[in-house]
Amino acid sequence: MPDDALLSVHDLACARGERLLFKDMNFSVGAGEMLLVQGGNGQGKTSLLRLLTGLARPEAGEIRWRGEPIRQCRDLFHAEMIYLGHANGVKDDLDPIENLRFAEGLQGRAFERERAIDLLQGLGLARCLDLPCRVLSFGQRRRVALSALLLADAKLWILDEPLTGLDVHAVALMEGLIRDHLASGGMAVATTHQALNLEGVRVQRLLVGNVAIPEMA
Amino acid sequence: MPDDALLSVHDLACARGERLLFKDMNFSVGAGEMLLVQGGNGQGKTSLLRLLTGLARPEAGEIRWRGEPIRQCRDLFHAEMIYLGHANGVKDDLDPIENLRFAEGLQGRAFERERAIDLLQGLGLARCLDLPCRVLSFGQRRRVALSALLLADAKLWILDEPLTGLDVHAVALMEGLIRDHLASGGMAVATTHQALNLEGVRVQRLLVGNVAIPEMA
Amino acid sequence: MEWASWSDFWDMGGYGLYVWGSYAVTAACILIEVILLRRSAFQTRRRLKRMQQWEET
Amino acid sequence: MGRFLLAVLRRDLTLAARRRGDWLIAQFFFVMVASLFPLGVGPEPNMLARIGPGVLWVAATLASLLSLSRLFADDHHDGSLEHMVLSPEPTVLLVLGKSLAHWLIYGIPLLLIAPVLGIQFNLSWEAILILEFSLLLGTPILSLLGGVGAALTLGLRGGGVLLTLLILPLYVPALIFGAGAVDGVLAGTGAEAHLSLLGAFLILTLLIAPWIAAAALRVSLE
Amino acid sequence: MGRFLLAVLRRDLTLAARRRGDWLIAQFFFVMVASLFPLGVGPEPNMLARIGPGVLWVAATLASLLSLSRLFADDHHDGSLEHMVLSPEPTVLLVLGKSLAHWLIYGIPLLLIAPVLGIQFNLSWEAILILEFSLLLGTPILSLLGGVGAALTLGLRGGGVLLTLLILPLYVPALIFGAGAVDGVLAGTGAEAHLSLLGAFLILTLLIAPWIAAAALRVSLE
Amino acid sequence: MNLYTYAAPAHFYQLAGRLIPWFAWSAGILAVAGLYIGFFVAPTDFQQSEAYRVIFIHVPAAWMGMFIYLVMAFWGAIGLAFNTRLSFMMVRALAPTGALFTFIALWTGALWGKPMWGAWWVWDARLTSTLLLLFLYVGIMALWAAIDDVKRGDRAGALLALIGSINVPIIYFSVQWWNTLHQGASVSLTKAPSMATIMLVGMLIMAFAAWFYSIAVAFARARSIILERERQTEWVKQILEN
Ligand code: HEM
Ligand SMILES: Nc1ncnc2c1ncn2[C@@H]1O[C@H](COP(=O)(O)OP(=O)(O)OP(=O)(O)O)[C@@H](O)[C@H]1O
Ligand SMILES: Nc1ncnc2c1ncn2[C@@H]1O[C@H](COP(=O)(O)OP(=O)(O)OP(=O)(O)O)[C@@H](O)[C@H]1O
Ligand SMILES: [Mg+2]
Ligand SMILES: [Mg+2]
Repeated sequence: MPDDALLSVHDLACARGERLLFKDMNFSVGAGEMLLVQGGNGQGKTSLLRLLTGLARPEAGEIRWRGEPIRQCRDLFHAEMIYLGHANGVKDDLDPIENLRFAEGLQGRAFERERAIDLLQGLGLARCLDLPCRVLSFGQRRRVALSALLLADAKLWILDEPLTGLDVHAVALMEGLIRDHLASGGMAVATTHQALNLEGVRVQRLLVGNVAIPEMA
Repeated sequence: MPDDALLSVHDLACARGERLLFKDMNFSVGAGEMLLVQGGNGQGKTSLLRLLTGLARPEAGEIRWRGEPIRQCRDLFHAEMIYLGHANGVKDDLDPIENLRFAEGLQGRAFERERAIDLLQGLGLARCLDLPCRVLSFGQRRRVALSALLLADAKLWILDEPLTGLDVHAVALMEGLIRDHLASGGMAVATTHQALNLEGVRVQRLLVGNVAIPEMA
Repeated sequence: MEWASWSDFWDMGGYGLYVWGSYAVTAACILIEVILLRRSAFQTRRRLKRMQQWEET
Repeated sequence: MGRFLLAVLRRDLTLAARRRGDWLIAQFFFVMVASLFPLGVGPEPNMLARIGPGVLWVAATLASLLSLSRLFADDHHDGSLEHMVLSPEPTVLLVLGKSLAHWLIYGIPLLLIAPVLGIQFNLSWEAILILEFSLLLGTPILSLLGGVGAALTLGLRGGGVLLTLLILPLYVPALIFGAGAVDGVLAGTGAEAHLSLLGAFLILTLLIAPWIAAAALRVSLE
Repeated sequence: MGRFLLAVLRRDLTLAARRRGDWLIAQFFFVMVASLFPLGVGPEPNMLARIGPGVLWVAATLASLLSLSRLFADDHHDGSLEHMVLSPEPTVLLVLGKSLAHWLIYGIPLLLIAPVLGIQFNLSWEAILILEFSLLLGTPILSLLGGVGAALTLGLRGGGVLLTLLILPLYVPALIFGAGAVDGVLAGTGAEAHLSLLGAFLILTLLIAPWIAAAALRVSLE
Repeated sequence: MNLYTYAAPAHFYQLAGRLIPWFAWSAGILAVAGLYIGFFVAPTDFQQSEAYRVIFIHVPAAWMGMFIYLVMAFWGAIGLAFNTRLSFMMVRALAPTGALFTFIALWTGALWGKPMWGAWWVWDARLTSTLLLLFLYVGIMALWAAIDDVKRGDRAGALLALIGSINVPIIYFSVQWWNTLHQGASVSLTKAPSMATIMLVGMLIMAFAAWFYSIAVAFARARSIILERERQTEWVKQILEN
């Protein structure tokens, strides 16, 4: 299979309620490449990402993974893809480690405790390991969600505003992580409203909707 | 009363669970001044803001409004203060206008429909006026919350990461609004992890916790 | 012919209340349904027309 | 103050109107619980008539109990509860308003449905009349006490539940007086005594509950 | 696949253990409903014995219905449900696992409490035995059907009560067979017939419900 | 794929528009005929005197109540299987009428029961299962009311109708069983009045009337649903023009 178009989108259209958000959207993302989805509030970024994950049905058009429509190869696709939305998917009653354990289990994978702990500490959660996530701060909960993302080491990351609530250090960290991920042949589709420093990365920008976005570093 | 210290904090200490987040905090904010609370994730910004609103009780120390402890002058203080937290306080089942109406009613004020509509349109929600907020995008919901804030025209704004989920245009807009608010003698206490352009504003920076924050424009 | 007189008919051998009660309510229900249906159909058309003009402008 | 109370009422009523489904369903829940019992117990008319009042009262209690759990939860969840508590108006009014709204939304309809169910359990007309009366006095009690329960259980996880366990038994007197009143009619011993006791209980609750609920609310939000 | 099912189970059990509160309240609700009845209906022993099985069955039904509304709601809310549905494993397994977990958490305890309540209604020992047996067969049905309801009402407000409305009618056969079995013992006509019918209904539900629930879940998440 | 062309809303809209008057009129005529037979031809029943004349609406209503639910389930299944928009619209169009007939069956039955059994309501198998049927209808409509996204509502409602239809026979049977177990029940409908053929004829005619009526109403409702949903399309725009 052509390594340079693992994920491809053909004539995609998306409607929410009455409103047609976008149509005739075409793009393809290859290994080691990042797609940065940009657009103003309410232009349809989240909706697009949910289409890509297969959670929502497109109004028209098709999404292909390794050449096959994702509806056909659902299991394969979901095994290689991981999604982080506006909601963290973090259980308030569990502590970070337990959260990661079950996240892994639900992906049908075994759980490597040491690796998980390293990841959490790497994300600066060392002192929160045994606190229920309920008491964690907004940004700390976001960090837990990110570590679940890293633990999964999937090929394709789909990130909806991964930086919300993260402080500057965490943002820098995150940029580094994305770079490594791409360098190791991974792919990422992400939206963000914040400046993101991604030099040395093959970035493809996609503007959703009609609100122009001033070029960001 | 001295116009230059409406809100003052004396030897404030805050503990969450086992952990002491900060102690011996002292500052005072006067009219036309802004307090920018900075600090890494989980350093205690939100906890501090909740103390300032009177929602939480300080471990030690005291918060004064116009010289009186806020516990004494609760009604006066709440009449002059408005808080926007990580949660929007927007009702998913109501459309933006209804949300504003009830927000006003619950503050015990009359509702000026035209003004509300102008505000919403000013925040770029013109085409969402009659949609239930459930279907709005993340940023759009944040914008509704902000317009409730503006409508209240309170003297003191307490904003916890007001910029989360806002696109660049909205951020610029917000900066302008804060400037106007301060220019007209208002006060603001805000936290944010994003760069905020506030030239021409009397900004006072407060670092919570021990994680240094690189100076932001 | 079953009935000696109209009053006899309405009386239904003493069961008038029950019989006519049933028929009356049934008639009412059907009537209401038809009316509501016509109204909603009419309103739908009108609303759509308005929206269309609104979209065109 | 008046405006505030009104605002709270209008707000909750509007929300309820938005969720008309939700509202209807609470009523249907009442109907269904009441209809389930004969299925479990068996169809003998006279036996059903005996247990009818009790069943209807229990069903009514459960129906409004269910909706009560969401009295503050939704607002707490989306943050609007904090805004309300931060309003200059006294919190007691807020609680009172919300309990009242709950009664208007979920209590009144029960009164309208009860007679039909009474017929299903073939109760006599005057028994149904007294049933109505007792429910009219009883349902506000549920809404008020429920307000306390809802405030106490707000947010708090395990701890809060224990507190609910303390609240629920408070319903019992209302239940006993209410069902007792109807039984009284069936037994021919008259219902006045029960009804007046029920009324007294209502007044007592009205005077005490809102304050406790308000306090509980502040505690839960800390 | 096995691991996935196990993970779902362990996860829900852990969460339940964390919120022991919610768990307790369901049990308490069962006890309360069952005990409210003698209060509402009056104390004659033989009358209570007559209505006992029906009341206990209805009470058990309502108790586990309460918790069903939150079967998917919490996970949906904090976004983890999406993650689960996005896992490579089939969604049917997910639904099955969650229903099973619900039964283990909320169904089993009912079985342990029921005998005590049975004594309250002075049921004979074999009546209680049959009651246990019928509940053992009946409660999983509710958990399975409830899965469908919970998936359909996902994210709708007042989902809880709507769910009741959707599920209870479907559940009636179980109720009838179950309570009927115990009545059969009391009436001396034996319980085998009812129990076997109940078993058949359970198997049927087990075969059909998870698929519909899975489909409903995907629909609700769109 | 021609399934789509058959199920294409545009075609159906026109077709239904042409058919509705026919069904409506024949329903009216049949109703008049049936009622005439029911009231002026059918003899007084020896055990129930005139009260039995309720049967001419009661039974047709009850039948339609059950029948329409099955039809809904059928369309729902089709919709889920082939993802045809029209079938979902039919499901939505049918529900209110079905609920209405079920209610009428309950009401007339109750009014019938009072003189016959001296009770408005008896937990007879038929009565109970009809009541449950009404609950099922209300459930579906409540679900639609609660879901504001059309597509989701369609599929959810279809799924519910499906599992419901599997369940209805079981319910009916279980209730029958339950009822026979408790001999205490004062009456049972099984000893329904022995019907003279002329009564039966009247009842059947009324049943057909109810049937045509349902079709007409459902079509009419479906038409406005179609307009509602297809309003983006050209043909609807043209229709709205004139
Ligand atoms: C709420 C009350 C009632 C309901 C819901 C109800 C329901 C039904 C239903 C569903 C049917 C059709 C069943 C079938 O044909 O297999 C039916 C038929 C019938 N019902 Fe009722 N019924 C009610 C009360 C009564 C009463 C009070 C009577 C008369 C004493 C009655 C007499 C009949 C008769 C004669 C038939 C037709 C007999 C037959 O089809 O075999 N029903 N009823
Ligand atoms: N039922 C509906 N009717 C009309 N418009 C709707 C409906 N549902 C969603 N929308 C619109 O669709 C858009 C959803 O967009 P989406 O959530 O993808 O925005 P986004 O690009 O993620 O925005 P943000 O940057 O704020 O997250 C919003 O503009 C919303 O108003
Ligand atoms: N019960 C508890 N036990 C121990 N630590 C706790 C407890 N509750 C809260 N904390 C800690 O207190 C801090 C809460 O801080 P807060 O929410 O104010 O952070 P913040 O500065 O707002 O962070 P962010 O920028 O992510 O919003 C977190 O570090 C959290 O781990
Ligand atoms: Mg978004
Ligand atoms: Mg914070």
